[in-house]
Amino acid sequence: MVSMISQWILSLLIFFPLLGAVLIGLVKDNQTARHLAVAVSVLELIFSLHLVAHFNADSAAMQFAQDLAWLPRGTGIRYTVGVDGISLLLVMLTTVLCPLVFVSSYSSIESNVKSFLALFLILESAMIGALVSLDLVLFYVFWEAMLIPMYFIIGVWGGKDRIYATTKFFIYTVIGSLLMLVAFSYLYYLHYQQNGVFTTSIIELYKTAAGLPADTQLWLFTATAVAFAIKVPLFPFHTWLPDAHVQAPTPGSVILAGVLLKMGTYGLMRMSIPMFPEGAHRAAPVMLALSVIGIVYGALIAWRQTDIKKLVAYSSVSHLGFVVAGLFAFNELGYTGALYQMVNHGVSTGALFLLIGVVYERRHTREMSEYGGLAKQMPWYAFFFLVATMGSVALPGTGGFIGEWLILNGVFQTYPAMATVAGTGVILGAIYMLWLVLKVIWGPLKNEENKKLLDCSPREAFVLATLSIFVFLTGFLSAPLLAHTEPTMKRLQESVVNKAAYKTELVIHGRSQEPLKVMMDH
Amino acid sequence: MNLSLLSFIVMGITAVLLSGVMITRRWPVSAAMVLIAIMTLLAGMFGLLEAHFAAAAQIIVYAGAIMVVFVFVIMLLNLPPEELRYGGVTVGEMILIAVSVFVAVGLGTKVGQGFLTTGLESMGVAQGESVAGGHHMYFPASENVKNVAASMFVDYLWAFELISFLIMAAVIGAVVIAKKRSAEHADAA
Amino acid sequence: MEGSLGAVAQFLDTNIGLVASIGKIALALVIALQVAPIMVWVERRQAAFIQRRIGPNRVGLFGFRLFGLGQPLADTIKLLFKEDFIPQQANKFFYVLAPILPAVIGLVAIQGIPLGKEIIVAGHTIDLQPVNLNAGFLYLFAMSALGVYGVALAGWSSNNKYALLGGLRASAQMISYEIAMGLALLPMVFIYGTLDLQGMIAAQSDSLLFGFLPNWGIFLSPISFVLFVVTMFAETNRLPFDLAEGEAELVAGFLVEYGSMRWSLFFLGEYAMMFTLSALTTCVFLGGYEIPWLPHAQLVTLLTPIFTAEPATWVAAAIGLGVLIVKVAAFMFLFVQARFTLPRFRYDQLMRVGWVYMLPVALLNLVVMALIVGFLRLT
Amino acid sequence: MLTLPELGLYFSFLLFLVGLAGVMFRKNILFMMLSVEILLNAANLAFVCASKLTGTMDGQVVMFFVMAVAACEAAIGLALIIALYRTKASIEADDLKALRG
Amino acid sequence: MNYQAMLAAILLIPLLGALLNGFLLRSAPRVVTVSVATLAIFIPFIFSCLLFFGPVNAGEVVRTDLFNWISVPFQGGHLDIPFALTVDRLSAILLLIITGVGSLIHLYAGEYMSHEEGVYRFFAYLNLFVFSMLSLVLGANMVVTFLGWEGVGVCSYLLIGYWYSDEANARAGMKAFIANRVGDLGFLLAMFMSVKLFGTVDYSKIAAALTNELAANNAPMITAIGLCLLLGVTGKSAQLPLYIWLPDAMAGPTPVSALIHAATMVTSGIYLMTRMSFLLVHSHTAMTTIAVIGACTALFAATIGLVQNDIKKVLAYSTVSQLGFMVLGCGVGAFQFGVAHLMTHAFFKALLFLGAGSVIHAMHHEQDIRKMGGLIKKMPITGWTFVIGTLAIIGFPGLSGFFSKDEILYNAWTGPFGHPLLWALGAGAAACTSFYMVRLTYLVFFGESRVEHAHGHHGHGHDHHHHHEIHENPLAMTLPLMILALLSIVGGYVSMPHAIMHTLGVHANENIITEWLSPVLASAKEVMSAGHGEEGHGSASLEWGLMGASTLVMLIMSGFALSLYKVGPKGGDSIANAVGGLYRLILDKWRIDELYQGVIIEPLKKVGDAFFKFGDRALIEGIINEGPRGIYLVTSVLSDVQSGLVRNYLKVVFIAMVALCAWILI
Repeated sequence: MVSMISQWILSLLIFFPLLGAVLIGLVKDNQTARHLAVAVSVLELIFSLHLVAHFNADSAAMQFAQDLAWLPRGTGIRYTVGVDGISLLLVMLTTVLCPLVFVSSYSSIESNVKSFLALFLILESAMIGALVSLDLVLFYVFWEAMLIPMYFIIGVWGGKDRIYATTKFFIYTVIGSLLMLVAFSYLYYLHYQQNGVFTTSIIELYKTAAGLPADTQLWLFTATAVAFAIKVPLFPFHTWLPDAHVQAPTPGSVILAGVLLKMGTYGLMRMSIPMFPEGAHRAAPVMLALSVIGIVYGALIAWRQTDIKKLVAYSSVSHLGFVVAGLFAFNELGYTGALYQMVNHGVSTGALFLLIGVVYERRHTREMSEYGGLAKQMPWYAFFFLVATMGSVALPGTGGFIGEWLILNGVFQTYPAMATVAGTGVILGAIYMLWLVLKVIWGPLKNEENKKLLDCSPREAFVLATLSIFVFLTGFLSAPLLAHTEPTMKRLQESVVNKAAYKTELVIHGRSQEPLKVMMDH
Repeated sequence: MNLSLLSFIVMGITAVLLSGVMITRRWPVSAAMVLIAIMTLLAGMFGLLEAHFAAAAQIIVYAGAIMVVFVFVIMLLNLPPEELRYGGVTVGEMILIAVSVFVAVGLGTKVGQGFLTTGLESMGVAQGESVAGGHHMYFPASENVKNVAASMFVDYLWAFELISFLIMAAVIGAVVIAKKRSAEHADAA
Repeated sequence: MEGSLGAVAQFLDTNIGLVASIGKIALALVIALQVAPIMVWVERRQAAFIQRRIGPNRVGLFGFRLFGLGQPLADTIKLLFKEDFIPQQANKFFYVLAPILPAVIGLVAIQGIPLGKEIIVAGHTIDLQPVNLNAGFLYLFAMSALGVYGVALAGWSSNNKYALLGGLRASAQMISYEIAMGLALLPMVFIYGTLDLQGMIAAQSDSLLFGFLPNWGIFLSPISFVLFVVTMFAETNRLPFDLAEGEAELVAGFLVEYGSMRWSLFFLGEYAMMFTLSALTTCVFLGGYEIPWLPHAQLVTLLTPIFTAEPATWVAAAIGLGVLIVKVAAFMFLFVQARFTLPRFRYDQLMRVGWVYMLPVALLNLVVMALIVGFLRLT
Repeated sequence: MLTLPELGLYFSFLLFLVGLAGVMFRKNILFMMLSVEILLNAANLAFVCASKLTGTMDGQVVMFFVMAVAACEAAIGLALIIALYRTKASIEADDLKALRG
Repeated sequence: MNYQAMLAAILLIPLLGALLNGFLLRSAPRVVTVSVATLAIFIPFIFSCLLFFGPVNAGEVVRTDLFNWISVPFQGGHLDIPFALTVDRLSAILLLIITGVGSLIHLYAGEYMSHEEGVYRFFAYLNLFVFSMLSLVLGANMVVTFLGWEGVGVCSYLLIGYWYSDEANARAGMKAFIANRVGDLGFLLAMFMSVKLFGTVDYSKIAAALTNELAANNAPMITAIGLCLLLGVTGKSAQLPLYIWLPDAMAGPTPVSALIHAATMVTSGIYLMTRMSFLLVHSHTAMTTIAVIGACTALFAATIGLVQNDIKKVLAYSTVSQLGFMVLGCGVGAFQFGVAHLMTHAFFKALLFLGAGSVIHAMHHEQDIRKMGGLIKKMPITGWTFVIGTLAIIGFPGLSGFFSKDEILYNAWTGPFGHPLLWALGAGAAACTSFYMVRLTYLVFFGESRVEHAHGHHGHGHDHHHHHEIHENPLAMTLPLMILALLSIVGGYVSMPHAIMHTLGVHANENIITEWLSPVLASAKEVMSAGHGEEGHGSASLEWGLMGASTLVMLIMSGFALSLYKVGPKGGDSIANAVGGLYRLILDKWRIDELYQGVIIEPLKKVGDAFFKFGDRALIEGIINEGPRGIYLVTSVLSDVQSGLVRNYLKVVFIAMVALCAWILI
């Protein structure tokens, strides 16, 4: 039974939210639809716990795998999914954030509620799909599928300039993903040329790609890395992010910062680096330089913002710079830190966006000067704000610290100067985050309108408290969490250091027959 | 020349002729009826080609459902017969038609000489024919429905599912488009 | 004489298939053609019984009253001699074509019904299904799908607003219910695993629940049965779904401009279709020509000692045909009973029943049955 | 030797030509749609013939898909026709050029 | 209860107290809040005593691994960082100071904060601070220490900004946090380097791995580690150039100033340097830099202290200055005396701050010394304990400050890294200290009373309060003062100079503190003695001489201050007028804040603006937005080809089809 579940769990995780989206279409009442969405996402979370419970932490293989026929056989395009140490944490992050977002959307979304919820569930489905797919085409499909709901979420429920923001977001991402598609297609062709068969299996293509000449690898690496860098977003490609964040509705911002941005770094970790180790080595100084520039650049800009959401958006640029830097340190510290920082950033920045949403719902402004002294009127709000801030500035005891510590440590081992410059990001991070806290939370309660503000409702408090607990939980329980990723990180390091193919294999639980065929045979 | 070939040719020629008739009808209902006849003929041709499922589907879906909708709409709108405007055809179009007739006849003679079969065999397309020479198929005709199902639900499962989405979209779209917008009417009035 | 007889025998021997086909088709046609007159009489008599009156019971043959069985004959003669006219504004071609379509389709459709298992004549086994396609089931569907055109064309070509409304109603109604009908029957297809009606009947000759019940479709999927019977009423435009005719609202709907034999052709088609669909129900849900608990093969072995091998199959076939007709007759009875006991639906109710209740129930039934069958197959 | 599928392909060519002519020369949207149905039927015929030729089932499956697409086309197209007729009282293609670039 | 569990309990009870106060006891009566908070420190104090006189006294090192914190594969092996606590003789001292002084201050604060609303917040922060401070000193590796290191920073941030309604307070907290962060970066880099060099961050493992050979081969790296640690120390212990936050930190409630900004947190730099002494001593450059920074800070801060008029500001600069002494002590290799001064400073500075707090409390938040005077009559206990504190800090012979400071000054001359110049700087600082402390004490407690009876109250968080007569505070406030005064008197005997010891006939090789810390400093001593042949180059006569010199300087400066200010606060005006420019410069704290503002902050802001306006908006966005315009030009041409007539398109299809078939024909 367990092996049966293990075999189907990933497909269940991918398609269950879709089912939820359909169900929401059938519901008449908005409130019922909201309850339903929460229920679906909570169930999804419960399902995903199966992954944690049965994940073999000693293996770097792709577990819970499923490998079914999809497109006609000759194309080699299959429905292959699996989870390893890298994707496990991110899948969990997604399934944890989504229920919280749904709970928070009770008050932040008031028009077209059902469409919103349905789109969001589709988004969840696509995100999980992208995280677990082990077939380039499948990955690409989910990758693009993430774009569509987000496009609508920003475009329909966004702020004043939502159309501009969402179009920008869409075009940026699409340009990147087209580059990626070209690279993948070329790789697909190269594999055919070398082996005489077509395949899009990522596991197979690892072997092919690692054997390519260095120049080819560099080109392919660049094409994929640009796609992922846009999503991250890395320094020169980041300008869509502030607009998208500012215009997006609160739940959209949360999931954008919490999960969608991680897709870029995940892509680098899953595709670009292990596929083209030689290319990655060549490009590493540039990538590192860009990410370090991004760290400082994003932080300095963030400091000078007057719009709260913009500030947090630029802080994301800075934080994600750390993650990318960690990836290109080329040691386990860096990888682990990057992965961990993805999770932490998702939690703490998600919390920050939720917090902004709380006051935005009450005051309908995001200007820092409109606020100030909220601690007096909203003590719990101030508390959560501080916790999120501390998580964001990587205070020891929060998960962010472990992430940044590992990243900087990793980078320092290979590029001490870069790490030192990146380290100033830690200082600047404190500056802009505390500046934000100073302007919003502390100070006198001057604005008359703020004197009527209510503290967090129990619902908001629940969401924020959950995230706050996660902020600290990740800060202390990192060892058991990271233990799941360890074998994967070791493999990654082996492949990158030796510039050899990344080796992994599918672990299919239970029987591997295709039930449809069985039925047809009878 | 055996019976099935003869009936196939007759059906085919009738269908082509009827289609010619169809596009020159003035009354939409006449055209629709002729089209139904064409479809029935095609169904018969499918049957002769041993594609029984296709034949049945042709009648059930095309003649029995799609065309009913056409007829329904035609009757609903109760359109007057259309004035045919032969004068609207330009010289260039006339030449085009002439050339196409010429080409069609030419191709017909070639086909009559079995050109297509040899050509296709040389391209390696017509495997079923070339393997055993006669009317051999990999799949026995008596199991036609089962074979189609096996192909459709295994190789083309996703396409099949996607088609279902397409149909759902079409249904919704049709309802939304054709629905009377009562609010707008109220505003206008 | 001997030679010519031999030649006939020779011809029969070589072309047994052709001859048998002609024979079977003729048999089916005879049955179908008899349905309409008999049903007209049955309908009137049964209505009379329901309404506590006597009904036509006088017209007989050669002085025998025969419960008025002569009445249909008399009616036919009357109809044949009525004036045949075509309305001025009507589209002549389609006006003439319209009544022919349902009659032809009804007569053609009936050819898909297996009238019996098989008989053995001079060593040749003859299947008693007049037109034996391996997708026979689909064939019946196809024919029933075409049935709508007769009504629709009649309504349109009459150039009469009542007729047009009737035609429109009929076409919309039939499309709507055809979907539910198909979905209602699909579970049976995968329960039996075949589209062949003979195969389905053969599959029903087993018994269910340790021989307590015959292995009939009605027991395997009762919801399908109920759905199918309801859609059957709608497909044949019978009360309570005869909105296309609706005397009270549409003064007989598409039939308003028709008279004499053209009018009766519609009834010929309608009754033939009723018969066909009833027979289809019988074949799919009630074991067709099979006697409950007594499979055909067993019947033949029972009869063989009495009649010797080949004639035994003939007798068995005859019995089977009788059984089939008895089962069908029960349905025909149901049709008539419903006509005189149930009120007519309103049109919107009709549509709502079709789309909002029948269709989802049929879909749900389909999914549930598919899961059950799939599960049973897998294990 | 003349075989069915081969002839069928030829017929499908002819049907397609006629159908195209219908779409090209008729101005009435309804007729254009009916002609499109001919086009689709021609394609179906070609698919079934190809299926027969190659001895695989793919052609028949695709034919089924074409049929589904035809159903969608008919549904949407007819809905549009009704909507147009309601607003413009005409279904002549030449009267409908509000969207021409 | 075994010692491991005790160790864990010491750390966790304050955390528990913080959580209790922060979440559960929000609306509890003040008494409950205060008792919980005080007990949460006092119980660990008892445990600390048990540990101190138990295993630590016996020379054992107690260690407990709570859980595995960070565990990452690294260079084929594993980088395991457990959440490990350890207590040895060094941390035991700090443990006692933190919990002991902490308990007293909690007790005091309970009374001091009696007019505040929602005081649970204050005590939650305070307990959290103690938790952080404990993890700082108990951490067995640099990461756990760093947890405390940053944790105290955050708590200090929260406590400085406790009265957040005044934005200035919040800004002061922010300033403290950021200045600390700069230092933390140093600490971080030091950690990374030790990972690179030793593959571990565990103190004991580093110590084991650091051989002379390794140090010699990686001299630049060792120096870099030392300097990075120094950066950390300058941040946390308020040394030049990062000291600027400490004076501003006086915005917090006075008990906070006493606990955090005098007794504990700011001294964590000294703790860290002592902890890492075995490494620092390998780098001459690093040690010298430390010493110079310390000496300069001591003098520099003391000069500012000379002219300040805010009672807490004076004490703040005094703290910076004293911290400079400690750093100087560490820098010259006399780590044990740095620690000794840390301890005595904790006593007397906490005493002074609490005394100041007592005054402020009684004066209803008046902090200007020019508006005080003659308070000793009204507040005798506060007054006399304050005087004891003053005497201790200025190094009045026999009191604690005298011994600890003297040992540092002596070692600044004679220590392994010492130099007479360093002594001179230190002595100058000590002279200034005597002056401003005596000035402060005299102006506050003696002379004419200058209390304005009609002064407006600018109390924090007080909506209104009545002005009543100034009187002595209750026992809860004075008891800590008395205890601390006692400790200020006797605390210095742990570091009694050799010369005095000999004179007194104490027969011991070393004074108590040296003896006590010898296990901790053994390896450092070894390296230093190896580097310099023999330990120190001083003698008893030099020691006596230096002692005498500093006592003399102290007496002269005290007398000078008394003579100047016996007429009141205007007494210094004549000198101030004589050196007008310099006076104003010092009064403005050498305008260092303005310098930073102008040289670092503003340019950075401008860079940020430029990045945003030019980099993001103009450059990147420009390219992004103009690009499509070009594409649009091309496409608009192409789109004209599309006529929009279906039949035209179909004609193309038709022609193509016919042409295809014709091609097949041919």
